Amino acid sequence: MNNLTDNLELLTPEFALAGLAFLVFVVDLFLPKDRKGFLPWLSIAGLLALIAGSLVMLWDEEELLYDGLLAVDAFALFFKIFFMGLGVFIILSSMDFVKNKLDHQGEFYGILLFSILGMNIMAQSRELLTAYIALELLSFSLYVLAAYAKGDARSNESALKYIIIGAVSSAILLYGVSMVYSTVGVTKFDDIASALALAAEVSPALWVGVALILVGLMFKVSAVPFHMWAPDVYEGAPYPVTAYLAIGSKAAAFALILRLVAEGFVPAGDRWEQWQLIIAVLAGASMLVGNFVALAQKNLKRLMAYSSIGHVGFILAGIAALSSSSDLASNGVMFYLVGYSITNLVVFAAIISFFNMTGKEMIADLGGLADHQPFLAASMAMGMFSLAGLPIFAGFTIKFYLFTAVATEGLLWLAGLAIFSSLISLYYYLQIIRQMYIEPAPAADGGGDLLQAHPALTQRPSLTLLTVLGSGMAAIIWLGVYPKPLIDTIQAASRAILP
Amino acid sequence: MQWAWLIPVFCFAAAPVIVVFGRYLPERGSWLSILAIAGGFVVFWFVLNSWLNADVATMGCFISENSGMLTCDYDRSWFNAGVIGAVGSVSLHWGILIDPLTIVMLGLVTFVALMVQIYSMVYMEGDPRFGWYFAVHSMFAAAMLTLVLADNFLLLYIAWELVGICSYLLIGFWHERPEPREAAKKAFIVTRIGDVGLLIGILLIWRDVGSFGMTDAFEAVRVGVMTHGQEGMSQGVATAAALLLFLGAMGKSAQVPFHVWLPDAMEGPTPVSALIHAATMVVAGVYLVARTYPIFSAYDADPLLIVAIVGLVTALMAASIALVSTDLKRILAYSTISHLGLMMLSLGAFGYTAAIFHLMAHGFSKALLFLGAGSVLHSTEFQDTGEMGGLRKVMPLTALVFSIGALSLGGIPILAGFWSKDEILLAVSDNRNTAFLVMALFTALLSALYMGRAMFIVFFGDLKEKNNHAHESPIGMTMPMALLGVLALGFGLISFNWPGDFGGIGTFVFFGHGEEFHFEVWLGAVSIVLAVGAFIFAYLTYAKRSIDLDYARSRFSWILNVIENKYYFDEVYQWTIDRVVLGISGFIAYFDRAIVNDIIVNGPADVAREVGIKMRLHITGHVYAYVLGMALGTIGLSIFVWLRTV
Amino acid sequence: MVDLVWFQLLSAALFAIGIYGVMARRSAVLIVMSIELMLNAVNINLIAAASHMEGIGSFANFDGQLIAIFIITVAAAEVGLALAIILRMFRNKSTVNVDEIDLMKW
Amino acid sequence: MNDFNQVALLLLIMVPLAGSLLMMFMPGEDKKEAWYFAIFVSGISLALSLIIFARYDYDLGGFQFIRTYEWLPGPLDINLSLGIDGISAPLVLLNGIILFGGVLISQTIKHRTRDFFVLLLALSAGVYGVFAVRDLFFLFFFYELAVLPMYLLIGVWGSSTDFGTFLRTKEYGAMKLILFLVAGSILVWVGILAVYVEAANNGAATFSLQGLGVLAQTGQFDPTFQTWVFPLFMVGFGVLAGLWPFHTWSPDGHVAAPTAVSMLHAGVLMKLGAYGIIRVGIFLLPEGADNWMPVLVSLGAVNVIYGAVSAMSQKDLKYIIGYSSVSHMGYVIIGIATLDNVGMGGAVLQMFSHGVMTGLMFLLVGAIYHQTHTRDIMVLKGLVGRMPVNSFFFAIAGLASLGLPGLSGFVAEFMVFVGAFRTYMPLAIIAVIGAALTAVYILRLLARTFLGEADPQWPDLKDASPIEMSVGAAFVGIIIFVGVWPEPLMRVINVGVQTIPGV
Repeated sequence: MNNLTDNLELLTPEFALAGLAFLVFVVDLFLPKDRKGFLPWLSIAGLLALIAGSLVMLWDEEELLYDGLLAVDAFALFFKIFFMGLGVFIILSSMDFVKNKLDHQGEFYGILLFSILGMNIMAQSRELLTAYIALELLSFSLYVLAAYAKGDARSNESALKYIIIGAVSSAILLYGVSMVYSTVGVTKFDDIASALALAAEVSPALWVGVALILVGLMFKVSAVPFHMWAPDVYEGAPYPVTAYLAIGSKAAAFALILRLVAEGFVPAGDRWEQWQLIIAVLAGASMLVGNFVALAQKNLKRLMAYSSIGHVGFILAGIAALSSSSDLASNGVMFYLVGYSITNLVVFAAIISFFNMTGKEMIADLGGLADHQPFLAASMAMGMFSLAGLPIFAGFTIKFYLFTAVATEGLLWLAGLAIFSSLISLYYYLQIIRQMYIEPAPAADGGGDLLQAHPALTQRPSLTLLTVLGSGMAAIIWLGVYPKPLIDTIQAASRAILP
Repeated sequence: MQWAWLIPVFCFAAAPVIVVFGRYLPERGSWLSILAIAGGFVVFWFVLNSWLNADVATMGCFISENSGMLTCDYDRSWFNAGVIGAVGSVSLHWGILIDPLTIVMLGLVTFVALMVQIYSMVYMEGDPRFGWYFAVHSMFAAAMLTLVLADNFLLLYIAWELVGICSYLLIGFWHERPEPREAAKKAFIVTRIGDVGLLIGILLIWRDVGSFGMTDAFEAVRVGVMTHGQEGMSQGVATAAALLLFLGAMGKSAQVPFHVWLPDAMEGPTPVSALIHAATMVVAGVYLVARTYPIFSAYDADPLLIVAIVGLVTALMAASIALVSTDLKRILAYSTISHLGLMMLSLGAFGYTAAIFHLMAHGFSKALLFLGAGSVLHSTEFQDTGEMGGLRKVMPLTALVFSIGALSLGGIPILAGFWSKDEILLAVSDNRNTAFLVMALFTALLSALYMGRAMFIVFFGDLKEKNNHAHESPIGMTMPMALLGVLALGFGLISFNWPGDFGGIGTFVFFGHGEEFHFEVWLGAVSIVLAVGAFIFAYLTYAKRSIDLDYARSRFSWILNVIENKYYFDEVYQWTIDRVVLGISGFIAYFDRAIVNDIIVNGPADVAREVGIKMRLHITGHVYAYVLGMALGTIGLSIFVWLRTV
Repeated sequence: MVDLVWFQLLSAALFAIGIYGVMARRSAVLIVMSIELMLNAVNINLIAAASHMEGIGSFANFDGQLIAIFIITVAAAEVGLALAIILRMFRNKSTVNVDEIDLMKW
Repeated sequence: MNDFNQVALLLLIMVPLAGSLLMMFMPGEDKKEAWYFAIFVSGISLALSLIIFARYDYDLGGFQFIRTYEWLPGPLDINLSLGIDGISAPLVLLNGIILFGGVLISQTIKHRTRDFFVLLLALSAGVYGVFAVRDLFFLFFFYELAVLPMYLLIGVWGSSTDFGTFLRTKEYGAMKLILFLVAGSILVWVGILAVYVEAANNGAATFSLQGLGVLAQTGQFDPTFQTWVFPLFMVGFGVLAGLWPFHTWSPDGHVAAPTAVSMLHAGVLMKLGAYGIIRVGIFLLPEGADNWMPVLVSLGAVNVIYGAVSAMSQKDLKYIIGYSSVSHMGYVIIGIATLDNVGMGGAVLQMFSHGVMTGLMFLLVGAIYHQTHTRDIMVLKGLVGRMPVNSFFFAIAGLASLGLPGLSGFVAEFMVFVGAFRTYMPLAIIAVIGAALTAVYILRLLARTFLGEADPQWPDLKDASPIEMSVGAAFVGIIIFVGVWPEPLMRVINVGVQTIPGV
C-alpha cells in the first residue's frame, strides 16, 4: 500500500479543475452585477490552460494511481481533452442565454466546471465506488443546472423528475455494486473480470449484481427501457443545460461504460460473448423506439431528446461489438462519440441562438429561417444531414465506421437494424430542413409579421455562437472527409483499455 | 458500281442543308433536292451500264447461288459491338448489294421521285413549309434508295424505319387539320406493328446465321436445304423468319389486315401520295419479299402459300372497295392496295419476274394517275368524284394521261399494265390451283371496272358549272405527267425479247433461271375480253349513263353496305384501341398511382408515423410511471442476464 | 454469527419496499424518503458483506464499510438537493403531488 | 502530360466540389454572378471529362488514370483509389455534358440562385465520384452525396402540380424521392458490409473494389453467400435505376423537379443505379449475379412494358417522359441482365444515349413550361407554329426514344435486343414489342402538343432562347452523331464491357 501517495502530480489537472471551479465561485462573489460577463471567459481560459497543461503533462503516460483505482492513460487523456474542449464550447454557446435568461451566472459556470471534473474522473476511474462518486458529482451538478431556471415550472419539473429517477437508478446501481462486492469481495474492474472468468462456482447474485450495474449505467445514457426521463428533462431544462445533457453527460457515461466493459467484461471471454446479445438487444430497442417516437414530435428539444435515444442505440451497438480480438468496435464507439457530440453541439448552438432571437422552440416556428437567417439555417441543416448520416459530414463516416465494426463482430443483423432506423431518422431530420428551407415564415403569435415581432431575427447571431457554429461545421466536414488523424489518436486510446 | 452509294448520299446531304439554310436560299432550296435526286438518276444510269458490262471477274461480283443473277456486293464496316475478335462480339456493317432487282428499283425510285419533285415545285407553290416539304422529300428518297441498296438486314431495317418516319411527316404535312395528324399517326403505328415482326425476324435470322448479311443468310438457307436442315438454317427457323419478315412486308405494303392506313394516308399532299403511297414506299414490302425470296422459297415454300392467300384477299377486298368509293384519291388508294395484293399473289405463285414487272408498270401508271388526280384537285379543289365530270373539256392533257394510266392499270393491251398483269395471271395459272386463277381474273375485272368508273366519272359526261373555272395545269405539272404517260404506254414493251442480247425482262430480273417472254393465248384473250368489257360497261354506266344500277344497288344493298364501310376494319380497330389498349393503359396508370404509390409506398410511411404517435404514449409524464418502467426493465434485464449465463 | 443470507434478504426486502414506495407515493417528499430507504438497504448489504468477508492476509476487508460511509454522505447531499428542488416546485406550482407534475409528456 | 493523368480524376471530382464550397461563401443570395460562376465551374469539368474520355486508351483497356490516396489504412483499409474503365468513361463524359447543359439553361433560377448551384455542383461531384472511384466506401460515399442534394433542389426550387384527381406537391415529390433512394442505399450499405465481412472472414479485409474483385475472381466468396447478397445490390441500386416496382419515385420526382434537376435526375442519376449493379453487384458477386439474372431480366421486361403502357395514358409532359425513362431504363436493365458483351455494351450505350435524350426532352419541356405554365398535353397544342425549333428538337428526342434508326436510341436498343436474343429470347421479343409501344405515346405526345393550329391562348409564345437553342442543338448533334457513328463510343465501351465477369 505504499503507492497510495506516489506520483500524485499526475492528478494535477483534476485538482486544478476543482480549484478553477472554486475560483469562479469566489470571483463571482466580488464581481458587481454588470461585470459577471467576465466569468465565462475566466472559465474558458482556465479550461484551455488545463487542456494544454494535461496534454503536456500526461502525453503517453501509463500509470495506475491509488492501487489501481484511477488510471492515467491515453484513454483517460483522450476523454479529458474531449470533455474539457466540449466544456469550452458549451460555455461559449451558453453565454448569451445565461446572461439574458438566468441569474446567478457565477454558480452556473462553477457548477459546470465541477461536472466536467466529474466527467474527467469517470473517464479514468477503474473501480466501482470511484466511478460512482464521479458519476454522482456529475449528476448532482446536472440536477442543479436542470433546475437553474428557478422561476420556470418546467425547469423545476424536469429537475425533479431527473433527480428522482437519477436517485433511484443510482440506488439500483449501488445495490448491484453491493451484490457484486458481497459475492466476490472486489470492486475493481480487472478483479471483476478475473472473477467472472472463473464464474462457474460463483452464486447467481453476481449476475444480478452485474445486471443492476448495467441498469444504472443504461439509465445514465438513457437507453431503452430506461429512457423515459430523458425527453421530459431535455424539454424542461434550460437550453445550454439540455445541450450539455445531450452531449457531455452521455459521452462521459459512455466513457465509463467503455472502460467497464473493456476492462471488466471483455477479458471474461465467453462470458462476455454471452452478454453481447443483451447489450445488442438494448441497442436495437433504443434505436427503434427513439427514432419511431421522434417521428411524432413537435418540440425541437424533445425531438433532439428522442433522436439522441436513437443514437444511443447506435453507440450501444458498438459497445455490444467490443471484443478482445479487434479494437475496431472501441474505435468506432469513441469516433462516434466525438462526431456525434460535435454535430449535436452545432445543432444545439443553432437552436439556442434561434431561441435567443425568438424564444420559440417548436419545429413549426423554424419556418422561413433560411430566408432571414441563412447561416443559421445552413448550420442547422448541416447538423441534421450529419445526424441523418449523409456524406461529406461527420455523421456518415462515423456511422459507416461503427456499423462496419458491428458487422465484423458477427452482429450484421444489428448493423442492418441500425441502418434501417437511420433511414427512419432521416424523415424527421428532413422535416426540420423542410421547415427552414421550404415552408414560409409563420405569423407572429399575435398575428402580424414575424420579423417585426422578433427584430433579433434580422441581426446575425452573437459572435460566440458564430464561433461555435463555424468551428463546429468545419469540424463536421473535416471528420466527414479526413478522419485519419483523429482515428489514429483514438486507436492509441482504445489500446490503453483493451487487453 | 461501288459508287452506287452516292445515289442516296446526294439526297441525304440535301435534306439537312435545306432544313438549316433553306430559308436563306432562293426557292427555299427546293432545287437542291431536285438536283440531288437528278444526280441520283444520272448515277443510276452509270450503275446500270457498269452492271451490264460486269461479270464474275468484276470486283465484288458473283453469280448468286439462289437467284442465279449476277450480284455485286460492296461491304463496309459500321461499328463493332464487343471487342473485335472477342467471343460473341458482333460487327455491324453497311454495304450495298447490286443486282437486277436493285437496279430496277433504283430506276423506278429515282425517276418517279424526280418527276414528282418537279411536279411538286408547282403543286406546293406558296406553301408556308415549302422548304421543309422538299427536305423531307429528299430524306425519303435517300431512305428509300438505301432500302433497295442495302446488302444486310440491319441497314435494310434502318432504311425501312426512316422511310416510315418520312411518310409520317409527309402524310401529316398539313398538320393544322386534325385528319392528316391522325392519318399520319395511324400510318406510322400500323406499319410499326409490322416492323416489330420484321425486326424480330431479322434478329431471328441473325441468331441462326450469326450475321446480318443477306448473302450469308441465303447461303445458310441453301446449305440447310441441301443438308435437309442438318446444318445451316433449319426449316422451322426459315419458315418462322419468312413469316416474320412477311409481317413487316404486310405492314408497309398495306396488306390485309394492315391495309387500313393507306387510304387515310391520302390526307397528305397528292404528289406525296403519288411518290410514296403509290410508286415507291408501299412496294417496299413487295421488294422485301422478293429480296428475301430464297428464305420464302426454301424447303417446300410454305410461306409463299400464305403470301399468295394474303395477296389475293387483299387484292379482292381492296378492288371491291375501290369500286364503291367516291373519293378520287381513295379510289386510287384502294386500287394501289389491290395491285399490291396482286404483286404479293404473284410472288406467292412463284411469279418473281411478273411481280417485279408489275411493280414497275404499276409504279409508273399509278404515279401518273395520282399526278393526274393531283392536277384535277389542284384546279377544281374538289376530291369527291360526285363534284366532277366532263373535265376533259377544260384539262385535256390531264384527261389524256389519266386515261392512259387508267387503261394501263385496267389491263388494256399494249399498255404496260396489260403485260405485267398477264404475266401474273400466267404465273398463277401455272403454279396455283384454279380458284386462285378465277379470283385473280375477277380482281382484274374489278380493277378494270373501277378504273373505268373513275376515269369516266371525272373526265367524261358533261362539265358541272362550278368547275368552269377549272383549267389545265401549268407545264411544271404536265411535263412530268407526260413523261410518265410515255412510260406507262411503252414500258410494257421491255417484256419482249428484242433482237440483240436483251431477252426481255424475264432474262433480266428472275429467280432461279431466266425465262424468255412467252404469252398464253387463251389467258391473254380472257383477260383482254374482261378488261375491254369492263371498260365498255363503265363507259355506258358512268359516261353515257345508259345503264342504271339502282336496282342492283337496292338488291344488294347489304353487301354494298359492308363494302362501303370497308368491311368494318376501322371500326374494329378503333374499338380495340379505345376499349382494350387505352383501357389497359388507363388501368395501369391508375394502378401505378392508387396501388403502387398510395398503398405500397405511402402505406409504410403512414404506418411508421402512426407507430410513432402510438408509441410515444408510453411516456406519460408521471415520474412513478417511469420508475415502474425502470423496475420492470431491471427485472427483465436481470432475467435476460440470467438466461444468457446459466 | 448470523448467516449473511439473512442480511441479504433483509436488504432485498428494504430495497423492494423502497422502490414500491417510490412508485406508490404521490408526495415528492415521501418519494425521496423511499429512495433513502433503498440506499440504506444497499448499506446494510455492504456492511454485512464486509463483516462476513475474510480480508487479504492479516487485514480485514473494509471496502464495504468504506463504500457505505460514502453512500451515506452522498445520500445526505442527494436529499438536500432534492428537497431544494421540491421547494422550488412548491413555490412555483404550490404542489408537490407528482400526479400534477406532468407539464411535459409524450 | 502524364502527371495530368495522375491527378485527372481527382480534379474531376474536386472541381465541382470545390466550386460548390467556394460558392457557399459567395456574397449575395440571388446574384446572377452565381450562375456565371457555375457555368465556369461546370465548363471546366466538362472540359476535364472530355479530355479524360479522349485520353482513355481503348487499345490498352482496363482501368486507367489510376491513382490511390491513402485515407484510412489498417483493418478497414479504405483508400480513395481512383480509376475509370470503358464502362465509366462514357458516363463521366455524359455527366459533364448534362451538367454543363443543365447549368447553362438554369438562368431562369432567380430565387436563391447561389444555393441552387451550390447543391447542383455538389450533386454532380457525387456523380463524378461514383463513376471514378474504385473503393466501396467511397463509391457509397459519393452515391449518397449525389442523392442528398436532390431533396432541397426539388423541395425549394420545384413546382407543385394539381392533377385534378390528385395533387403532387413538391414537398411530397422531394421527400418521396429521397426516402426511396436512401431506402435503396441502405440495402446497398448492408450488402457492402456483408461483402466486407465475408472478405474479412477470408482473411482479406478491405473495401477496395480491386482487392474484392480479386477475391471474387479467385472464387473466395462462397456461391450461396453471393446468392444471398446479390439481391441487396440488385434492388438497392435498382431503386435508383427505376427498377419496377421501385420506380414510382422517379416520375413524381420529375414532375416536381425544376428543369436542370430533372435533366440530371433522369440523365445521370438513374444511371448511377445501373452502374452500381454492374460495378458492385456483377463484379463482386459473379455467381450470385448469374443466379439472379433471370429475375432481373424479367423485371427489366416489366419495366419496358409497364413504363410504356402507363406513359400512354398520362397527360402531363413530365409524367410521360418520366414513365418513358422508366421504360427505357428497362432496356438498360435487360442489357445488363443478359451478361452478354453485346447486350451489356448496349446497356451502357443506352445509358449514354438515354441520358442525352431525356436531358434534351426535359430541357425543352422546361422551356415550354416556363412560358405556358402548364405541361398538360390536353391544353397545349400547335406549339410548332410558335416555337418551331423547340418542337423540332423535341421531335428528334422523341424519335430517338422510340428507337428511330439513325438516332442514338436505336443503336443502343438494337444492341440490347441482339444481346437479349442470344440469351433470353422470349423476353427479348417482349422488349421489341415494348419498343413499338413507345411509338404510340411519343407520337400521341408530339401530335397533341406540337402539331395542329397554333393556340391563340398564348399569343406571344417565344421560341427557345438562344442558350436553350444552342444547348438543344448540341444535344441533338450528339444524338445524331452517336446514332450514325457509334464507333468512337463503342470501342471504349467494348473494352470496358469485356472485363465484366461472366461476359
